[in-house]
Amino acid sequence: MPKPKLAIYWAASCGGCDIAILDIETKILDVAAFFDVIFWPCAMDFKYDDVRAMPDKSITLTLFNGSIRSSENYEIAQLLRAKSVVLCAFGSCAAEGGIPGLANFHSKEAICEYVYKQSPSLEPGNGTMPQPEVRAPEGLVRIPVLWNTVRSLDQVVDVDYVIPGCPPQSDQIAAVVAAVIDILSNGKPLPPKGTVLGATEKTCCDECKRTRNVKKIKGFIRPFEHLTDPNVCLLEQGIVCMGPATRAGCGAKCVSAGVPCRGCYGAPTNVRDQGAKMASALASVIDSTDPEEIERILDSIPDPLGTFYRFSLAESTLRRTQV
Amino acid sequence: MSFEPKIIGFLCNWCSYTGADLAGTARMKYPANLMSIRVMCSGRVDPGFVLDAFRRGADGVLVCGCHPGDCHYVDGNHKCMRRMPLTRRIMKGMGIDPARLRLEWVSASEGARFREIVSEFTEQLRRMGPLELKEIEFDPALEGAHHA
Amino acid sequence: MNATRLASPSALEDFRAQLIKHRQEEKTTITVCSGTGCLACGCEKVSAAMHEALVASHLDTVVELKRTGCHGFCERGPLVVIHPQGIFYQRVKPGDAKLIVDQTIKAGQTVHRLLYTDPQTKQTIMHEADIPFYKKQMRLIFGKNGHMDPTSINDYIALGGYAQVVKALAMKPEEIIQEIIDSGLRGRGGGGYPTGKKWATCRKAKGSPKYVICNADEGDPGAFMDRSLLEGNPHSVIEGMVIGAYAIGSNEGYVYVRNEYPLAVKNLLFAIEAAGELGLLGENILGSGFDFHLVVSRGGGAFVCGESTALMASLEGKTGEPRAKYIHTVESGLWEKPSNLNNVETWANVPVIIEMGAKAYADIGTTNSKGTKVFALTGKVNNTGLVEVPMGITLREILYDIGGGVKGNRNFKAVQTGGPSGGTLIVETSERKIHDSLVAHGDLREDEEALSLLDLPIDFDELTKAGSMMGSGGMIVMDEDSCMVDVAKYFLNFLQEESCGKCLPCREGIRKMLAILTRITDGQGQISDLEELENLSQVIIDTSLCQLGGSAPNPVLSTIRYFRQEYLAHILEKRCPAGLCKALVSHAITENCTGCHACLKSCPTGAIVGTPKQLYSIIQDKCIQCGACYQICQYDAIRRVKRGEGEAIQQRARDLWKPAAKPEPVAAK
Amino acid sequence: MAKVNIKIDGHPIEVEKGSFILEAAKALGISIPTLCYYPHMTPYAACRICAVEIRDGKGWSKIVTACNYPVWDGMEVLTTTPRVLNARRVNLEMLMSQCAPVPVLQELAREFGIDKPRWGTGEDTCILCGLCVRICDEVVGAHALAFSDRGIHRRVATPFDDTSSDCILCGACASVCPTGHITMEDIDQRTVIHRDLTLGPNAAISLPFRQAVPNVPRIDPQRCIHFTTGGCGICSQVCPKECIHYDDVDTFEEIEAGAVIVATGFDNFDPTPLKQYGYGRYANVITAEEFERMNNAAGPTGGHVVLENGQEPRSIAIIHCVGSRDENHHSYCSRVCCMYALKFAHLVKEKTNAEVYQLYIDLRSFGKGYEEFYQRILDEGVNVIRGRGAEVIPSGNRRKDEGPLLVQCEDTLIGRFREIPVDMVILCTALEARRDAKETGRKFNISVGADGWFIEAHPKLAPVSTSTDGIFLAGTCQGAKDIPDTVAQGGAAAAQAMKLLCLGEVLLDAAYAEIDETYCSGCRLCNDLCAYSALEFDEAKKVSRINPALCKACGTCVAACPAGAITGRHFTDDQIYAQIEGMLT
Repeated sequence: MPKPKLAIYWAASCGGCDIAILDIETKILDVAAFFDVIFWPCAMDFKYDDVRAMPDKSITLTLFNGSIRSSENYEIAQLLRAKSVVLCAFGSCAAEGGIPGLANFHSKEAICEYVYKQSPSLEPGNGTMPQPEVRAPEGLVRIPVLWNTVRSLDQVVDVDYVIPGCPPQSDQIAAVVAAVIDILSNGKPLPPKGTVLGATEKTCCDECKRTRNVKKIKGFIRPFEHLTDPNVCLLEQGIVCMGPATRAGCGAKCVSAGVPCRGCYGAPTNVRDQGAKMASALASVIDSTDPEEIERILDSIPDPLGTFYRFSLAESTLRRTQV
Repeated sequence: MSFEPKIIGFLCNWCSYTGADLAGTARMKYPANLMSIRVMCSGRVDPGFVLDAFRRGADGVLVCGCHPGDCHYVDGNHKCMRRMPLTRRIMKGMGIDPARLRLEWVSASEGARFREIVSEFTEQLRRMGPLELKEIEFDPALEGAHHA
Repeated sequence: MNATRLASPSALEDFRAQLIKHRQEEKTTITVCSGTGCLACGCEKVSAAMHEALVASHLDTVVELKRTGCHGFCERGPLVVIHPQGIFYQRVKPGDAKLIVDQTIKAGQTVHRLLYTDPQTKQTIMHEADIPFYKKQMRLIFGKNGHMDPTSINDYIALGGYAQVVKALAMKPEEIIQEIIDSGLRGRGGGGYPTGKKWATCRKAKGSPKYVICNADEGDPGAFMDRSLLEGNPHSVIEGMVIGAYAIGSNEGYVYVRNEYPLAVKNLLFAIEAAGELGLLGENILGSGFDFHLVVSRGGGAFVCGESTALMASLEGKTGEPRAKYIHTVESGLWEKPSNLNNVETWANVPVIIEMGAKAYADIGTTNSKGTKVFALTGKVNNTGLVEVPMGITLREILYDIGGGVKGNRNFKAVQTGGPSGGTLIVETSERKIHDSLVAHGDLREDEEALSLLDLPIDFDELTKAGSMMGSGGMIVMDEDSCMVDVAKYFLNFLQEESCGKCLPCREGIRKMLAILTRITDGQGQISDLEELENLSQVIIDTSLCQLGGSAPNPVLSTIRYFRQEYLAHILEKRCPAGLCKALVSHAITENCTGCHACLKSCPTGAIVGTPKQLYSIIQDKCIQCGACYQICQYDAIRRVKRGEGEAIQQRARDLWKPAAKPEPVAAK
Repeated sequence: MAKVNIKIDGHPIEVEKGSFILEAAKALGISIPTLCYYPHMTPYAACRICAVEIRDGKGWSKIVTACNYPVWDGMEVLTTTPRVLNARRVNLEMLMSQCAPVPVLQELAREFGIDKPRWGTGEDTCILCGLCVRICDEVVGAHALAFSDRGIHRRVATPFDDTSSDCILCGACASVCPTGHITMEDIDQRTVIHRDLTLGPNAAISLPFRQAVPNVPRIDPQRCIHFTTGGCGICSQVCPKECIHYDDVDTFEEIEAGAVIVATGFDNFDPTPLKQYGYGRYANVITAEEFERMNNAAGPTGGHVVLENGQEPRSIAIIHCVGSRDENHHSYCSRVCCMYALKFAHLVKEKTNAEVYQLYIDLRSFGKGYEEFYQRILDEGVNVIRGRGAEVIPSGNRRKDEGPLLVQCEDTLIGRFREIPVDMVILCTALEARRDAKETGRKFNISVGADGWFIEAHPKLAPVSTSTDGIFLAGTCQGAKDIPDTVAQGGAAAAQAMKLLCLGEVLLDAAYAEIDETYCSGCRLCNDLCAYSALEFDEAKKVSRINPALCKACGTCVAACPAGAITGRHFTDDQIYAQIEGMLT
């Protein structure tokens, strides 16, 4: 019997997800033993044409990381969707746009203008802008088209499962891999479509060791502005922690290190818009009934949109800033 | 034909909704642009509702609650009073004019006031024009997708 | 030479050895007594002059100049002793400094003029110890005074100081207390309560902390031994207290000293600080683990604060009023904690006992009174000063051998001991007089023989039996010119002023007794007054709250007992035998007058009239009986006579008077 | 405590070791005179009058003071030996030589048969017993008095003979002084201070008020010496039942109840801001409550109607609607003033010969028998003037036989301005909501109206219910009303409460919020949001919970829950989103 086939792809991604896969340590050997890895551009040399040549549904499992922000990302997403039995959005970028999704606060033009013309690290005079098609002596060179709006994977193709996290925690990956091997080798039924794997139904607070009390907030600060009590909920100390509105699964690592949760595991099951929900919750516990004071306290939230939507902007209700 | 803005109104059960009811039973006329959603308290209004309304095509959102201190639920409206400014900030960040969201206190006896608020808000939105949100739903044609 | 904190007994001994070695160079030392008496005589100037003289002769580095504590012989102050020869100079004036330096220090000769001359043998005496004043004394307590600078703890240590602390700390507390009990030491403050018994009770008393207190509120008129001890040798008191505190189990002590003793306070504070620095006071004394802190508290000068409960009230910051002592202070004293209070002299006796051993100490004195007692010998005696004598010495020895006899050409009449609460003893040489007095008082039958109180052995019990008390050691000697009613009046007046006023018998009773005495000296006395005085006395003794009141009638009772006839003379004859009670005397000029008109000048009221070289006379109506003329007259021409008889005498003088050629003055009075 | 056996004058008695002779003698009925002894104070033993002779039976004897000499086993006490009697007598005579006119000494002198003290008689009255000093020091703890000087100059004085700021004017020294040497000086010349005629007690220990339940005295810590200085404590020493506990503290009782009836009553309107009536400025302008207090036979004036100078008033004006029916204060009618004002008039007529003037806007005698009462006081000759009292001014005593206050008003029936000279003015002050009504409202989640009265669920259909189930209203906390109305409402509220309790179970609204524990991680953001305390935190499971019986379904927590763990039944997110969607497509 042939081995099940595994594809791992990175779209608009930093590569952290691929490294996280390697971080499962010796279990990677189980993966190698069990699967026939047929596509993993980050790790090995594969050609898109090889994939194109495969029959549809010939790849058992595709772990797709990275958001969709270019024509190439979109094309490969479609390709892998067609060739895969199970397509899994792997990591925050694929699941909800992730850090690349923050580009949705700006237009493509503004970004290119800055990156290729205004960035202080550019050599003066070099104002070349990438062009989708360039006629070179060798012929017509085409490069992928950069999109104006960053998309999550599920916005462009049908996704079977989601493994959240930036990156997904290695122990969670190991568990998922073990489960998949178990299902495939023992012929067990797959979980329902759309299931979030490698995470729980609770929020980050569930894994947070800090003691929590009722909350009344008189003002917000950044972590470095104050020596925080290591045993008390950061939110109670005025630090915007996305933990309450973030799915659990990471083991609350950031919070135990004194850094507020940034929300990479995404919205919990029943929450439609992680940022709006966090805003609602946070505003509720502000300790004032005076409109002016409320404004003052809200003013003290550092970069509210960037904070509430750090990972989920591309997947949020409004998707992007209207420009 | 002039532009008729679509307004979603979240009205609290005890004051504003009753106020609207009063305006109705008193045969007061106000623009039909407002589509009311009854909530028990303005404190029930989630910023998500507001954003969703805009996404789905509302040109304005009106949130009405009891006057501060008169809340049927003691201080539910205070929570609303704190959430809406933050919602406006999100709107601003998302490129939507915060003026499209209004928070008003209307008591059960203020039918006339309710009528005035709705008329005035409708007129204001009419002046502002329709809210057109772009690139919410994915459309590969718009993105210039092409195969390498 | 300075030492750091001494962490063990051996460190102290090493330090002492070093000090002694350092001093064995036989360095010439001039000591100037700086006790209270000598200070009053101007010893500071003498000391300064001595320093100048030494500097002028470039001897100031070679010769040590030391200001010491009281030597006791105050009558002859300022005293200067040259060591190591031990040459004793008395009544030294600042002008004598150069002479002493030139003759004695440089040339090694004595200045005869400054040596003491025995009034009896008329011989000059060179050494202190050979002077009769010191010969009969036993200076256990005061011995070190003359050899040390009170502000130098090194001096004290070199003289063996604090060795007894070492010895005591090596003993068990119970052993120390047994030693004190065996020594027979009794409280020197006046009551004479056995010190060892007191310590034992305090040690056993429940409650903590315990306090030891030194009573230095010396208030008796004429008494200054505690003062001299604190000024001259404060370390001996501290040493005693450390030993006592250790024996009793106390870590905190107080010295309650009257603020009128600034030098005592200063030297004491200095000594406490010095002892503290050396680790002889404070935490972990000499590494023994025993802590003792000593605090000086200054009293405002109320006589009653010498009473233990009043003293403790004052220490607590309350009004200095006594309370009933039905519950003893050793059980509930300062802040209602067990408190052991002893007076300065008692504490100073403690190291002496530890040093000598109880048995050797108990060999001194009488059956029930052991050791020595310091008396402040004052009044009409030739050698006044502080004398330390063994218990059991007779009054005669004190008055004649040590005191050098009565001053001037008079006779002894009485000795008052024990301060205001004590009594006045008759010491008239005429035994007949004593006999008559005691018979009149009913103490003696006509056919019994009277003992002269001059041979009374001085100890606690004998003095009490004789109607006086040891008290804190005041001893005032009186001659024939003292009126005993007046003496009683004087003490009652003192007590009236010093009574705290809390309890009725003391406050009102003394006032009533004083009124009666005043009536008697004013010539208004009735024979029933004596009975009334005695009745009042009994009530005051019975019902007074503290011993100030309880002993207040003593001056009256003792004088009535020994000098009843003198009272009777005042009451019945309206006559004051001593001629002191102004209401009962007249002054008159007799035919002895030479017309020198010295009396005329002395008379404050212009009552004396006459022309020079003629007989003067006193206008009786104008005379206020001040006695100024009587004191100034060199020709025994002025008489004190019974009131109203003056004019008759002057009349007779006018008849008998003859101008004298060149009369010889009689001896000065 | 160990016991010892002693004999006093031959009578054996067993007493506690360490007790004093005087106590033992008292137990035997043997009288020993004392001057400076006082129970509950440390014996001072200054007067020595209590001298007795003690013997040990072996020939030893001593005179001691009975007040402070502790007994010991085998002690024989003799109180009448010649030595004792002489000591007492002499001491007494000595004392009399200073202060003879003192009754206690005169009496003792009679006992001792002293006609003429041998040292004469002094005129002082202070016997220096020190009781005043000690009571101030030991009992009161104010330390304002002390002995000054010593010996025969000793006397009792304040520090530096100055007025002492430590003196708390308790009068303990004067009360304990056996000779009357210390007197209290009355520095306030007024006989009756109307402002003090409040309901509160004036003594440190008193009943809260007549008919108080439970009817037991209590200590007012503001006035009690023990609480102000730490001293005294005499009450605890004299109470035979040991009922006095100074360390008792207020405790909070938690009572589980199925229903609550709020009957917190009203406050009286403070007429001080109505400057025109001069309350607080003119001595005899008083409030109705103060007048009522004066009327009380058990009150401070024994039921007599008097002016501040203690005299009976010749004329009284009663001004209605003070603070009521006044746009500047309370626009409502206080409903009870008219009738009590008429009652006052009746009482004044009954007790005094004063002329009474009623100044009213409208006389509302609407109850059963009320109109008849109005007719009756008209017959009694009360002057009833229709017109609001405009101003009260001093008349400047223009006529001796007239009162010193002029009440100005417009008599609207005769259409003339009038000035009525009176001695006393009674202000019928408004009933107003209690100052803490808002807080109480919050506590019970009941609505408070603009006037501060609690709002009933429905003015006609549910007059005793509130917006919160199980909370009912009774009495003036709901609005000004008279006694019959209050009793009726109280009955209704009680019935409503009973109805609830008899039912045994509570019907809940279907709309409420609930937390799905699958999703709740116990962040506790919601915990403080609920105005009804329906949200609680389960410490063990680390999840929050909603008590559906308390939840009122406002949905605030639903909107706030960042985990989406709370569902607002009937107003779920899905339902609302669907509505939005439905409306916009």
